[in-house]
Amino acid sequence: MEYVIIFISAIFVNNILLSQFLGICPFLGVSSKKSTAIGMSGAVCFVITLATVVTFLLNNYVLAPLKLEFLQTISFILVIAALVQSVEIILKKIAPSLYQALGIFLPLITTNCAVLGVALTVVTKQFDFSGTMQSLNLLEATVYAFATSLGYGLAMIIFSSLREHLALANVPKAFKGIPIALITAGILALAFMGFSGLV
Amino acid sequence: MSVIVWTIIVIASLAVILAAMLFFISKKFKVEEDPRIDVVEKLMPGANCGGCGFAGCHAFAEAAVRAEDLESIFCPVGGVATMKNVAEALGKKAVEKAPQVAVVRCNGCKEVREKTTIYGGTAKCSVIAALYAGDTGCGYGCLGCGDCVGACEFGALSMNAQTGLPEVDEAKCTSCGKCVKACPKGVIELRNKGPRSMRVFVSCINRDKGAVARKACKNACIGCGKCAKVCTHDAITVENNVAYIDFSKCKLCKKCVSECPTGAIHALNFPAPKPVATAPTPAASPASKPETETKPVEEAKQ
Amino acid sequence: MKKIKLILNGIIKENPTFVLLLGMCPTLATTTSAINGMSMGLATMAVLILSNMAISACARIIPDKVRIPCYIVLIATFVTILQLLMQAFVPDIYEKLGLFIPLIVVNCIVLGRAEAFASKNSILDSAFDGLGIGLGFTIALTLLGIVREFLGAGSIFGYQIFPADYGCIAFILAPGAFIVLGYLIVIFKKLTKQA
Amino acid sequence: MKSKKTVSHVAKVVEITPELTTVVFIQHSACSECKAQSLCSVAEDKEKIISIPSDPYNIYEVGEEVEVVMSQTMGTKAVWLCYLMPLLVFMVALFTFSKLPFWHPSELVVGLLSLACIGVYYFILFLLRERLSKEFVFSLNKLPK
Amino acid sequence: MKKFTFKIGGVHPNDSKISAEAAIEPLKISPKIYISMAQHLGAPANPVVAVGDEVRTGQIIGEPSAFMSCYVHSSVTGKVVSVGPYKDIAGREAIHVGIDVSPDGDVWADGIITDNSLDVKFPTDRQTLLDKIKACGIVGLGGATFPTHVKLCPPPGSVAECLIINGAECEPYLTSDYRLMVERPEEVLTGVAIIKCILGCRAVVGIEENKPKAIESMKKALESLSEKNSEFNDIDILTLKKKYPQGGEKQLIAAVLGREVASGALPISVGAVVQNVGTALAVYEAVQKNKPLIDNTITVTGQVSPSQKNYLTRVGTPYKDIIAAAGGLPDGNIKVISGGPMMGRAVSNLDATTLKGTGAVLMLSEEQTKRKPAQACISCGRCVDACPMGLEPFYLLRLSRAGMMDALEENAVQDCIECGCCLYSCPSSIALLDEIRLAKASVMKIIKSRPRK
Amino acid sequence: MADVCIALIPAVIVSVLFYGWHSLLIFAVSCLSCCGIECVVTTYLLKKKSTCGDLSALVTAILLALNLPPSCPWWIAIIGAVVAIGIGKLSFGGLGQNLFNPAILARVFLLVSFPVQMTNWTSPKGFIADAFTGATPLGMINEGIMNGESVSQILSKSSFSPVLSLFAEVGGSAGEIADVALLIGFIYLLCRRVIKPYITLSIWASVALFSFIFNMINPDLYTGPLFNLLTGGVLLGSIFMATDYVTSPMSNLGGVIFGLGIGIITMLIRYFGAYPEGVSFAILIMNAFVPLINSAFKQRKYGRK
Amino acid sequence: MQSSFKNMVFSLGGICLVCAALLGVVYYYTAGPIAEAVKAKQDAAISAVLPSFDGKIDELEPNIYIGKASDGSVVGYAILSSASGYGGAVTLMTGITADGTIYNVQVLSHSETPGLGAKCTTDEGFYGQFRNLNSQGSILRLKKDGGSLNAISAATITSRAYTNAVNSALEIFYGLIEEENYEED
Ligand SMILES: Cc1cc2nc3c(=O)[nH]c(=O)nc-3n(C[C@H](O)[C@H](O)[C@H](O)COP(=O)(O)O)c2cc1C
Ligand SMILES: Cc1cc2nc3c(=O)[nH]c(=O)nc-3n(C[C@H](O)[C@H](O)[C@H](O)COP(=O)(O)O)c2cc1C
Ligand SMILES: Cc1cc2nc3c(=O)[nH]c(=O)nc-3n(C[C@H](O)[C@H](O)[C@H](O)COP(=O)(O)O)c2cc1C
Ligand SMILES: Cc1cc2nc3c(=O)[nH]c(=O)nc-3n(C[C@H](O)[C@H](O)[C@H](O)CO)c2cc1C
Ligand code: SF4
Ligand code: SF4
Ligand code: SF4
Ligand code: SF4
Ligand code: FES
Repeated sequence: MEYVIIFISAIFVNNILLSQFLGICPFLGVSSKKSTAIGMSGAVCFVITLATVVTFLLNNYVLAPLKLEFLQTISFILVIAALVQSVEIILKKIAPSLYQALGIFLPLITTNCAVLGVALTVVTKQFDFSGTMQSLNLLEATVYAFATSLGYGLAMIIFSSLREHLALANVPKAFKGIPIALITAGILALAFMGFSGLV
Repeated sequence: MSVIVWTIIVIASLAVILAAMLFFISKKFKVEEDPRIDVVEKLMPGANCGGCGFAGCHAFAEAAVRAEDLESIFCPVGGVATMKNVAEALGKKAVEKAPQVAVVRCNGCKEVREKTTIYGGTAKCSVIAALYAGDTGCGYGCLGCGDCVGACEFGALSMNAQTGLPEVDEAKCTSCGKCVKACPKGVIELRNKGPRSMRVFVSCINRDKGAVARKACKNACIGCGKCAKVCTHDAITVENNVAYIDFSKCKLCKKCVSECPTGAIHALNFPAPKPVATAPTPAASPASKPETETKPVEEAKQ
Repeated sequence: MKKIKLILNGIIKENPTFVLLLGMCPTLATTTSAINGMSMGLATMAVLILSNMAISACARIIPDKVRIPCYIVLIATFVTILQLLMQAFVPDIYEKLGLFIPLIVVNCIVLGRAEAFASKNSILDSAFDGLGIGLGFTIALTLLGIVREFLGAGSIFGYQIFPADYGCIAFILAPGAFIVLGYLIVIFKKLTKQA
Repeated sequence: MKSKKTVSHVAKVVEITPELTTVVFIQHSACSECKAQSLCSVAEDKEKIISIPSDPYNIYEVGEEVEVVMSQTMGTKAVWLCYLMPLLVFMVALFTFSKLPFWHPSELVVGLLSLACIGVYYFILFLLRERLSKEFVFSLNKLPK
Repeated sequence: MKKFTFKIGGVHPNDSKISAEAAIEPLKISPKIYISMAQHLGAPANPVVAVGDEVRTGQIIGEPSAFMSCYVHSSVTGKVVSVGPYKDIAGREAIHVGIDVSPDGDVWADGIITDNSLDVKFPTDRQTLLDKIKACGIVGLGGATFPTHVKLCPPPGSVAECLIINGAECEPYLTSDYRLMVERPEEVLTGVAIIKCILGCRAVVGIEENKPKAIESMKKALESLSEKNSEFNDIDILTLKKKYPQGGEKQLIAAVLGREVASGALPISVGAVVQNVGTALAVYEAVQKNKPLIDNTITVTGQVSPSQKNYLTRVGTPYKDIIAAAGGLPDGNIKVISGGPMMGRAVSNLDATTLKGTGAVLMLSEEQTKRKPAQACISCGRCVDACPMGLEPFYLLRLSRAGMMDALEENAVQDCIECGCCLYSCPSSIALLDEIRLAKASVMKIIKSRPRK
Repeated sequence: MADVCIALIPAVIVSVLFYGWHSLLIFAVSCLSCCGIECVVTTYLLKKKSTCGDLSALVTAILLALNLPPSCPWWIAIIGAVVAIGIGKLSFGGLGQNLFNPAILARVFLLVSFPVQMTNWTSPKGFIADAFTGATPLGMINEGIMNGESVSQILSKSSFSPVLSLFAEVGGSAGEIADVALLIGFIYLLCRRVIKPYITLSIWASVALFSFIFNMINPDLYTGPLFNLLTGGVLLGSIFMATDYVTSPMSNLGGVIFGLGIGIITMLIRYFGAYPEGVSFAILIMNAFVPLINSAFKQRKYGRK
Repeated sequence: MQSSFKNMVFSLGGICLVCAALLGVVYYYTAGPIAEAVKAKQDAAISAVLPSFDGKIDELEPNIYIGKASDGSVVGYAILSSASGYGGAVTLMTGITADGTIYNVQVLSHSETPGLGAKCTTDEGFYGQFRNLNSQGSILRLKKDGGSLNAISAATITSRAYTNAVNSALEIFYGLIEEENYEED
């Protein structure tokens, strides 16, 4: 049951983009084409989930025992950067053609608020499971990260389709581009507030 | 103290791993974007209008950096000044290009060009041009729906409600050429701006025979050739029943202007010879006062 | 003169929020009130100035390939220091800004400035650039905070202008952040004649 | 008329061998609308190197600008293979290891083991690389003058 | 009885066939005639006469300049007075041959049989027939003026299974095909038999249900003919539902055969060849009478028209003469349209002359043609429902305004048949077709410019 | 648009009759401010021809007013108009360009912004009869279940019955009270072929099915289909707001999917969410999916697979 | 500078060393103030919910504090408790005098909606109800739930959470008293 709660909470109620405000830059930047948005969402899912797992372990098995929690920020960002780079290298070595296809298709995501933000949230996050607040264990942390990134993907895909539509609309000149995208995102956030209280 | 030690150990070990990894990556990837592209881009006007033929100012900068010489690329918006800067930054030679401006080569304003049909469809020049030659007897002239006005990103064009013809605000026109592309009739031409913006041109492209042209529009060039005869600089050619003034040859003597029986030759921005007794009224057709074509309009706008 | 230009550049021509659209997350998340927005802006500015200076100082000794990681380490250090200092001396504000203080590390403005400006300019210029951009960011965030607080709670910097009961709470909530920023960008564009 | 959706980039030919034509392009951040362009660390401008089987019918020159074209479905497929499948593998492994009835290792062990599973997945990809490289091919087009 | 129709889209305009009962009558030949060299799809013909030449009716005055081109014949007897540009109905210039008609009446060129007797026996050699059709300059009279001899030579590898004769005449007002089917069914059917013989397949004549007289007369004629002659065996008369644009080639094929022609493919790819009723008659006259295509039936109609007429008109007759014959241009702002209200083109120059493919002169009053001011598109989807090609006109419009050529191609703007259903059905009175036509032209240009793979 | 206005007349009349002058005031304020804003902004800010004449602002205004509680202060309607027309419609470029239904957007915005005023259901005095005073049936259910009562207990405490709601005998926002009046509008719109029935019917179907299943599972916690169809904004939303061409899918199949989505989200919010009513949220959420639905369910093109 | 392997490791490593050292030092020096700030906040909260006294605060158990006057008499108990509200946990410090009267309640942290639930810190009409309230051992309830307390308008959930948190503080308090009485017995 707690997984269902985590999922609904992360995707609909506390959507990372629409209510937590993490990863807004790529949200606004990459979302003007549906196909890129979909590809990007896939990549984000992977990066966020893995980064969360690795940083979770780092935090709980290195930093916490050494009482070095204040190093979370700096160590997480280094680890995430290293992780992303090593996946790149691995992919490049094992399947160059695949890697090249990716390269043509997508920009590289290294780090952004979303990745670091989720990693940082997870290690402090407390969840309300049937009335008591608990810290997350590894499994829950993973599911949380995954669900969050799914929420990211969902918002991104919806938003990209809306923006493809907007690109053709007769939007007043001053509103064209980012302003109307922001207003649309605002309305989307408003709509998603309807889900509040679902968990 | 142990905190400090541990801090150092943790961070340093992370860093070394990272450095090692990056080293291997760096062996595979090299080359980065030429820094000069940025430099050049900063010099550009940043209008991203595409008038140069590239996708935007960044693309232009890329092309400029890559090109052997700057002969084939030119930013019409920034003009010679910008190109000079770019050339300087890149150590290449810039092309000297005389500044240009858009001119509308049609003076068939509403009064002198009768409508022969009523058009009720989409008010776009491109649509009309696809359907037929136009709703007046002149099948060449301006259609008056202002596609060009919409195409100009610099607000240099406006439709004069009285004449039904577009007008160029020379101060704003950057000679990007968008309007030239937009006009389905080929009415607009980029011409050299001329010293102090003075220039003489034939404001008509009607290729019909004189009588036909005259019937359709009182201001049409009828291809009579008087102007060509009077021109001592050999700048005027008459072909297909229209005269054309080559701006590289024209010496702005204005002899042709008064010679033209229909007033199709316009001279712009010349100082007025003497204060004209009757104040130019905006409603007057350009034919009667070709010399002051833009000025009264500007007054009218204010 | 040049310094003033650098600062104005950051506030108007390259305003990180209204023109470059960088650092959107803290911009949207922390501007529930004017004071929060301003605090976030100032915190970012502090990091920006320090990291700009540090990077400008180190730029010459850093090999190209490890440039980005070095910058990140430097920036992260300053952020962590800021974090610690805020925790120690202004714990209330630290709590309000929460997650978004550590996230300054990934704020594109900071790294972007390091790359684009600090690594190529003198320490002093870099500091002024940081100041300018930081000010631009702070002003934008404060403005956003003022508008949201005013529309949503009827107050500005906590000073009640009309009764809070008449405030549109939506403006303090997530949707308001997006919508107000959208309109502010439009107004900024209009004012600076970009549209 | 089959007009398939494609992704394309303008690239520069850097090397030509009888088998392979290698081109390089700079990936500007996909965020074409984004003013931040290269300022942003989300998507650094990055040089991408692509090798394409040489085409005997189309002669290119080193330094020539060409267009690299790939169908969009291929991109989606690549995302699946590179990111989503390993993610799935990882999640499944994580669940299995932590819910084993007979063995209850610490979270650290579970986490590392699951990460190792991704390694295994990538190794399998490595074994399949021949087949993959046959599947993922790009084409070059001359740029219209 | 099962009535056939096509499935996607379509609209039901009021058919206004007010000239249906006007019998075909020959129009007095105008004193001066201009015959265009660009009367057909494809390359214009080369004029082969010079100013001052005397020409006879039916004499060749233009020769094909390419594979896709046609002979042009003089439609009158007289003296060539000009060879050069002359303005067409849109005010654009094309090469015309101007002829001063001799007052002495027609002198026909050699070999043309001028009596009107019915002759149903025709040679069955395919090449002879094709040669005759080519020599007589027959083009499709359904509107596209596609050279018939080209259409009747299916590309190697494709086999015609069914000849569909297009008697739909689905556009409002038009009645010339209807009159032909009522008045000259035997000749039309003989023409059908000839084409069928060339193609070696069966034939179907599709007629919309709102023309019961035509169906009846065609059926009767067919019965009597097929009793006598086996050539008429495989011909069926099919009743179609009334729905615009049933006469569109692709729609007709879908209605009759239930097959759809793939985008960019030819009808022959699904085994169909479509020819108009008038074309069939022209083929008959060409084969049996050696008569080139020098005249055609033109409906003169419209509520404001002083009279309702179906004229047999010589090619090259100025519009103003036709209108004068019908009683002159009524007062007020009258829009003259060449063709039907849906697909026809406005005539902005009444001095222009008719072409082989001209089917009607329609006069509409200002109220009838005035478009309501266009309002914003509200995405109601009516145009999508109406489009017989299954396109999304509103979307094409948006794409075209945004200048997105790739997306336009992806959304098949090039498949648009310019039927005008979308424009007709839009509640916001948006002139969709105007801009779609433009977009289609630009996309076609791009497609054509691509290297063939 | 005129047809839609006509179809709304019965509902307007009923609400004025039952809620009296105040209701009339709300209608007037809403109409004036919506049309006023549309005129002023289009002519002076956007410098276009005024688009007031197309009546779309009037439709939005009436629907907005029908969506407000009858007792809400008049300035709420003005804020609603600013949001609907200013943010929801004109920022996107006016009629036909907006992605979200303006009236729904305004209602949701107000609901989030002014929870107190927007959930105050004491109704003013009407002309022919006093309407039911107090909480809406849905509000009572939500409140009651939170307090651990069962559905039947709650309903028995009030005089609610589904039949009553057909004739404006229960509390609710102006447009929610008289189901019969709304149904008359629906039939009118269908007869005039202004709307197609797919969206509306699929909303009804999914609401009914969803609540039927849950009602079978636990009748104490979950209300039944009839209750859910006839109370709250389901009828108003499904007939007038979900069918707005601009913000609904083009194709029939797309419309069905759209409707199913609205129905299911509505019921999810009603049963599990913080808000007692979910129709407006559901419509707004599904509006966001319209471009996706449109690209998934296109008209079949001639001669293409 | 050139990017050789050695260079890279050294420069990155060097920068890291410097940074790490810097960090360590800052941490070393801020650790005290941070702890103090945390404690100060707690103490402030405790003294805000207890009648003023000049004695000291003892931590009885985690989250349970006892204020003792200089003469050793118990001024009151300050109890930290939390309950789940609309947006997450609502954490309160409740001060209860020895006779079971709530002296004051202070919200330590919450993530309720600004303008709605967040009013629990500013709406005196709401939190004022708890001042000097002696429930005599019964459970506090909102009016909606059959009790006597007014809720914040449109924020029942927050109000309920607040009340519940106070209830659990009271519960702990009575537990303590009982224990004491038991010990005394
Ligand atoms: C290049 C070209 C070649 C064609 N070749 C054939 C052909 O071989 N056989 C045929 O039946 N139709 C052929 N067509 C005819 C068209 O499919 C169509 O019948 C013609 O454009 C007239 O159609 P309409 O009157 O419906 O507009 C050809 C058309 C074009 C443009
Ligand atoms: C929208 C539309 C409507 C048409 N309606 C008719 C019609 O009613 N009758 C007809 O003979 N041809 C009509 N055509 C032309 C046919 O598509 C086709 O070109 C013609 O029947 C082929 O015969 P032809 O080559 O003998 O002209 C129409 C074409 C279009 C695009
Ligand atoms: C965006 C949003 C924020 C909300 N915040 C709170 C909150 O902070 N506290 C709360 O008790 N309820 C909150 N609610 C819940 C609603 O206001 C809910 O209707 C209310 O709690 C129950 O209604 P009542 O208090 O009027 O009985 C929120 C709802 C929404 C949509
Ligand atoms: C059937 C129909 C339903 C409509 N429903 C709404 C509605 O729910 N809300 C609204 O603001 N406008 C509605 N309109 C009016 C109009 O479409 C709307 O203002 C546009 O969304 C504005 O672009 C409706 C119009 C029609 C024809
Ligand atoms: S008038 Fe023409 S050339 Fe001049 S700026 Fe405008 S579009 Fe460009
Ligand atoms: S100049 Fe050309 S584009 Fe401009 S209004 Fe005239 S015809 Fe149209
Ligand atoms: S004109 Fe074209 S787009 Fe319009 S209905 Fe006909 S085929 Fe469709
Ligand atoms: S019929 Fe008109 S209003 Fe309706 S979708 Fe098509 S273009 Fe838009
Ligand atoms: S600030 Fe750029 S992604 Fe968050």
